[in-house]
Amino acid sequence: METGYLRRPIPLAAIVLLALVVHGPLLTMQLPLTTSYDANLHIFFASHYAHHWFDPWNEKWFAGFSQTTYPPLGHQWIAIFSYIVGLREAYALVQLIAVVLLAIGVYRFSRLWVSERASSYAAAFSVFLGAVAFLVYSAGQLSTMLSAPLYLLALPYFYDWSRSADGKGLLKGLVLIWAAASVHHVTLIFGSVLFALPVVWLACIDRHEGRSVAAVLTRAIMFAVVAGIGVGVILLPYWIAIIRHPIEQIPIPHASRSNLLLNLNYLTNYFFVPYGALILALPFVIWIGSANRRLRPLLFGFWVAFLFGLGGTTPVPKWIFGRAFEILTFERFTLSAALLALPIVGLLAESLLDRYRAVAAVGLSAAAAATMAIAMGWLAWSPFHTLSGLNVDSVVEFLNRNGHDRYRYLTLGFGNALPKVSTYANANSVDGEYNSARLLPEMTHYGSAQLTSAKFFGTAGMESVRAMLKHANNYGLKYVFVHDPYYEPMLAFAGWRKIETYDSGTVTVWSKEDVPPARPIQSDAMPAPWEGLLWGTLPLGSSILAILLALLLPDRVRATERVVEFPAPAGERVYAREARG
Amino acid sequence: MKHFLPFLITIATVVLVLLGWVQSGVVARERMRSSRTPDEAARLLLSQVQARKWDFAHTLLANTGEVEKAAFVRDVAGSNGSLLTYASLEKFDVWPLHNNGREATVRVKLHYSTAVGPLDDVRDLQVEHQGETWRVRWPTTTIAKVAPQVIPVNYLRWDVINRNAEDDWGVQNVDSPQVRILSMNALQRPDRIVILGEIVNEDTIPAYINVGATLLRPDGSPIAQETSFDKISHVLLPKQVSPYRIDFPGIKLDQVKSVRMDAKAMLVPASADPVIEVNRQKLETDALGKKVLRGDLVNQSGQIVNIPHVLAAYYDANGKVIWVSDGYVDQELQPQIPVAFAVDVPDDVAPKVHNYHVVVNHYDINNAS
Amino acid sequence: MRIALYIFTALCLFASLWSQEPADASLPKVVLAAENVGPRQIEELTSKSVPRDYAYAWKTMARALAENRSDLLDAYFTGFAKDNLARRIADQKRTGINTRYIDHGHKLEAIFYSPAGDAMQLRDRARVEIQLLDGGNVIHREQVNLQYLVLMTPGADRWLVRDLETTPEVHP
Amino acid sequence: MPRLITFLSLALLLAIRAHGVELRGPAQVKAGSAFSLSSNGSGEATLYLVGPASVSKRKVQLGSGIPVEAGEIEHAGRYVAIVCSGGDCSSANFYVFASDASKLSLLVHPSRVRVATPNAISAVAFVFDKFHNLVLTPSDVEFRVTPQQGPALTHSQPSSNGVAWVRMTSATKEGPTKIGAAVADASELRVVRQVASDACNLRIKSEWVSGKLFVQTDPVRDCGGNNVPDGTVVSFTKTDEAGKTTVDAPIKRGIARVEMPVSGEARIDVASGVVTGNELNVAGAR
Repeated sequence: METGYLRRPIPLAAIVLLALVVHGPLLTMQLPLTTSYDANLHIFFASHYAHHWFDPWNEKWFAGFSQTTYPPLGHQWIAIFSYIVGLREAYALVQLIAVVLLAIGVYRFSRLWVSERASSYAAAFSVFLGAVAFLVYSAGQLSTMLSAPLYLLALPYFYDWSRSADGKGLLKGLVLIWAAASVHHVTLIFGSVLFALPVVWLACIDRHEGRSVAAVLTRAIMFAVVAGIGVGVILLPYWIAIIRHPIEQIPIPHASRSNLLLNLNYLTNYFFVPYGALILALPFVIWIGSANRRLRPLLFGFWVAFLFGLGGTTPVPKWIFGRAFEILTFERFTLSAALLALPIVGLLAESLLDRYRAVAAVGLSAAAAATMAIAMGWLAWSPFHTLSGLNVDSVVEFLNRNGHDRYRYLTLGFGNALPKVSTYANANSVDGEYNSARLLPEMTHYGSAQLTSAKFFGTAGMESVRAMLKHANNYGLKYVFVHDPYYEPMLAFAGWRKIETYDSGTVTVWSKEDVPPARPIQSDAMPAPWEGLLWGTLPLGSSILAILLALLLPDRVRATERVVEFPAPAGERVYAREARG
Repeated sequence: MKHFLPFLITIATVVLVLLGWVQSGVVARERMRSSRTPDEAARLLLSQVQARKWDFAHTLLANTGEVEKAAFVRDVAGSNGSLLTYASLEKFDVWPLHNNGREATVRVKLHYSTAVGPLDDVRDLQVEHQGETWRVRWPTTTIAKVAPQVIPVNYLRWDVINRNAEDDWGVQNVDSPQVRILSMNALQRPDRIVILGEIVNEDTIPAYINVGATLLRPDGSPIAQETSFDKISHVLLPKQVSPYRIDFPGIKLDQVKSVRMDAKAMLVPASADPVIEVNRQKLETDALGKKVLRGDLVNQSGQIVNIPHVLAAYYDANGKVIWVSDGYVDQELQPQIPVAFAVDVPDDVAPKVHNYHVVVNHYDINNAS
Repeated sequence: MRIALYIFTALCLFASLWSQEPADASLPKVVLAAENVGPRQIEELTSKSVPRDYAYAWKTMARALAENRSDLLDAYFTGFAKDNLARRIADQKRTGINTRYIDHGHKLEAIFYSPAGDAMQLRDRARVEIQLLDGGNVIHREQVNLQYLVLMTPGADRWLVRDLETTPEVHP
Repeated sequence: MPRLITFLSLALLLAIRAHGVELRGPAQVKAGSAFSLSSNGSGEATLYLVGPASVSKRKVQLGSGIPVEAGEIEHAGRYVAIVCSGGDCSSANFYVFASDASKLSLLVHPSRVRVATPNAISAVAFVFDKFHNLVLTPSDVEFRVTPQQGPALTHSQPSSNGVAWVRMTSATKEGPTKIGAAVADASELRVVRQVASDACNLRIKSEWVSGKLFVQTDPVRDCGGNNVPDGTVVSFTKTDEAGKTTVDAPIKRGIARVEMPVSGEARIDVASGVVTGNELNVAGAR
């Protein structure tokens, strides 16, 4: 029995408290809403659910698009909380829940591989992880951040079921998987390879004596099949949407797909910042991970995720994903790689603490804090600035007065402030900040993303804007808001006229006189009412069921633990075996 | 295994990174830096222009001493709010024309992405062999300057006061201007149908105009609807005539029974200035062997015109409009200083052209509304 | 398992109910006679758009009065007609009354089309069933033939009802 | 099933009503005039008065006259009055017609018109009462045209279904003209601007000033001698050995003037819209 606090595991409650203390104030300040790329997008989606829970057809973007193209659970929870605290605060609350759940998830996942003490260190490090700070405060990827912990929480149940046919594990694992898929399906798809395969491998290694590998694999496959069917049903409207309209648009460039070594800013953004001090631990992760048979599956998972996270730096993602390489963004894989490395890093921390005590504690704490500090500092130092903090009040006010909402509008140079306009304006736009739902030919025929940021996509972007403006009368596109004078010549030559100016000329409003009021654009992407019903009930139901199961069917308390000291005296080290008793 | 695996993973990672490095074209780029051929010298210079590294690009010139850096930058990146200031060099093609070992000529085609759409510029560059490398000799151009003077302008301007929304229904509004489509001609081009013609403002006040066309099937249902977009001068002064062109990509004329034209006219504030003279208009053949209508634009007012846009209507011997082409001029129009322009004429149309009419549209930064 | 089956059946039932179009979704039938209109002759496009927009106006009015939603009026009403209906809806809200129209069709006759084409006066002979409800209870129900004098003016992309007055039946 | 229940309930209600309260009122009432409805029976009942722009609900005593305030019937149209007492309802209909004409909406088109164009101006007057009800009884509307110079002309026209209209020919001289309409105490006034027609006899001449060739038009007028407005574009086209030169110059102070470089023999012609003028032949620079 260890006595010194440096030789004891950190209690889970303390880790939760740590997550709340570190991220609580930052999220209370609603930092992601002004610093991140996607936070306003998630609020926009949530706002639609808050007003039209059972109708996923959202007319505010792309002259109408279906929100069934994006799993709804995170947005629906924001919508629910928004009735109590308002949309922006609800977003911060759900994001905070995600960060806390992530720490718990890392702890539970690490317990599969390493001791309780090492797991607690891994969980504590997850609070300060650069990738987490990057995804929460810079990328604003709420869905990845919320689904990853749910998935991590499901994996130990998957392990239990596969290894020892634990029925309760099967039930809880499945429900958590369904909830995770309801938040973000992409995380689940890649997670099944990067996280689940190592766990199956581990279950085979840890199988009870006399049990065959085939039995373990059969149970794992059974789990996967049932989980797949469940995901298929819960997200049925999504599959219908994706089958009806597969993503066939011309690929849109993204920096995470480039060779990071050719651009220091990209390298910093997608490597140094997300990994932070973890980079120093990488040699040890490989060394320790290779040294033990039980950790090898984890190491392989980490390595593959690490290579994916490097984007176009290596040819591996292109080989594996083929054409999908041009659609995916790769920053999310750095989170996966970091999460897969954390159990081994926890183990490393455990040995350092044993050997160097307070010095190691100070060093590790400083490294963790520095990692997060650099990630937060990068928000200010980075050359990639978002426009999410742009004041759009005057734009919203214009659109909501004098019947201006009878027409559609377009913003140019608003970047990711567009969702902020769309959330609070009654009028509809032909643009949108969500690439997968773009079906208008004026957008899909060109290799550019949002019209509002068209100039960054060069000729493709400007041609896309041109095509849209050419069809302005068809879409009832009368008003264009400009936050970058670059776009003004095209508008002037196309017949738009400047009618109002806001914020000392930083935002101008342009109008074309002969545009008729907008009419609904017919689309075969409109979901049937029954799809709206499913969408409004099953994903939320899966999360409520997960909460109920967590409350009504508590896990058994771990009985014993056998941990071998690091470094082990001789032979192959065993770090934790049958850790869950 | 436990010693072998870390090395395997490390080596595999390094190999994969190196593979990625090679695939990214880094090696090819490094080779280009040596400028061992005229082609490589031109590519190196243009790659620096593309990256907007003006200082380095200027040092690469063979005649650095003769060409001021400011003049070089103005030449490749524009000035005074001209179209080039709204442009970025997206890509370029280089091909050799002539090489005698000491001097060479290369032709470069610059593909710009601009605020009004793509813009291509073809230039012939002289390249010299200096020591081990080749360097581009940049043409020295003297910038014409206008003598200080006062240009009197009788400022003609129309302002509009519309009725208030609160006014009683009967309170009269000012009527929309009267405009008339003078001619309309539907042509089948290889990849599209083109509707073109001219429109006149018959009124005594300026008109904002837009021309739209709807192609109809034999049963009267619409096939497609398009507008003239920027292939028209949207603001027409009284009695002014503008060509228009409406393109319908991907549609064949035999699918069309009739065309419904729609000319919309609105009353807008406008100014009669600037007056732009179009001089020395001639149909010629350019360096690439294409037919072009060339000329000079002269801004007769005292204010800079930032982006001029040339619209030309071509008539056959019967006075019928047989083609309308347009082009943006990448230089600004300083007062009184001629600036050359050239707009394409399709090879099959050029022999039938008997006459032409050029209209100049413009964008001014300080007067965009 | 049985519970799941019940839930599924309930969901299907709910979904099928949800997917049904509301009964009043179709447009009322409107026939326009424009033989005696003057001084301006009615254009072909106008002769199609006027009855179409008048039908939409009635559909909109019926919905606005049934649901007490004055925001719906903007689409097809303007001027006095919109003001009057908005006032009536405000009164309906205040008193808890709703009006339900069951529209059996309209015979429109254009009687005046201004020389500049900016106003058209029409006579409408309508057959409607009107139900007045107080807090959901029908307090009055009648099936009537009504005659309206309608003034319509062109908007940005449609004809708008500017004045709508019921007049005693006149037999010309 | 719900329809059947409603039908049966309604039938029952009607059956009850046959023996219940009865409500009587006038067939027609003038807008804004108070009157009374009469009822039989006794006790307290609820009166609903539903009109085109108002709905009221109040408690009334049966058996005596039920007063209807002037403010309750300001809008013309059909009103339904319903009294309900203990689930027993009775109704009466009446029409409210417009009161005396006291307002006009006057539509005059166009706001600009070419001189001497027959039947080019139209004036349409809509006659309303003080409550904005269209006055359907015929009223005499007096149209008045006041030219810039000369006496005013008047013409009286009776309204039909609340509408009166006239057509007019524009004058031969340019300038604004006032068009008014009056009924009872109400009157409205509009202004129509009569403008010159197309240029007539468009002529140009040239002069050399300090070695530069200037080409200018004579004062540009229409065939009636009216000045074509400033701002009207005149297109000058010069053809010489250097090619073709075109300038679109607006008329300023009655004439259009441009400077043109000339090399060798040159031909200069002029046009304004679809009207062409004379041609000039000039020799090269002096």
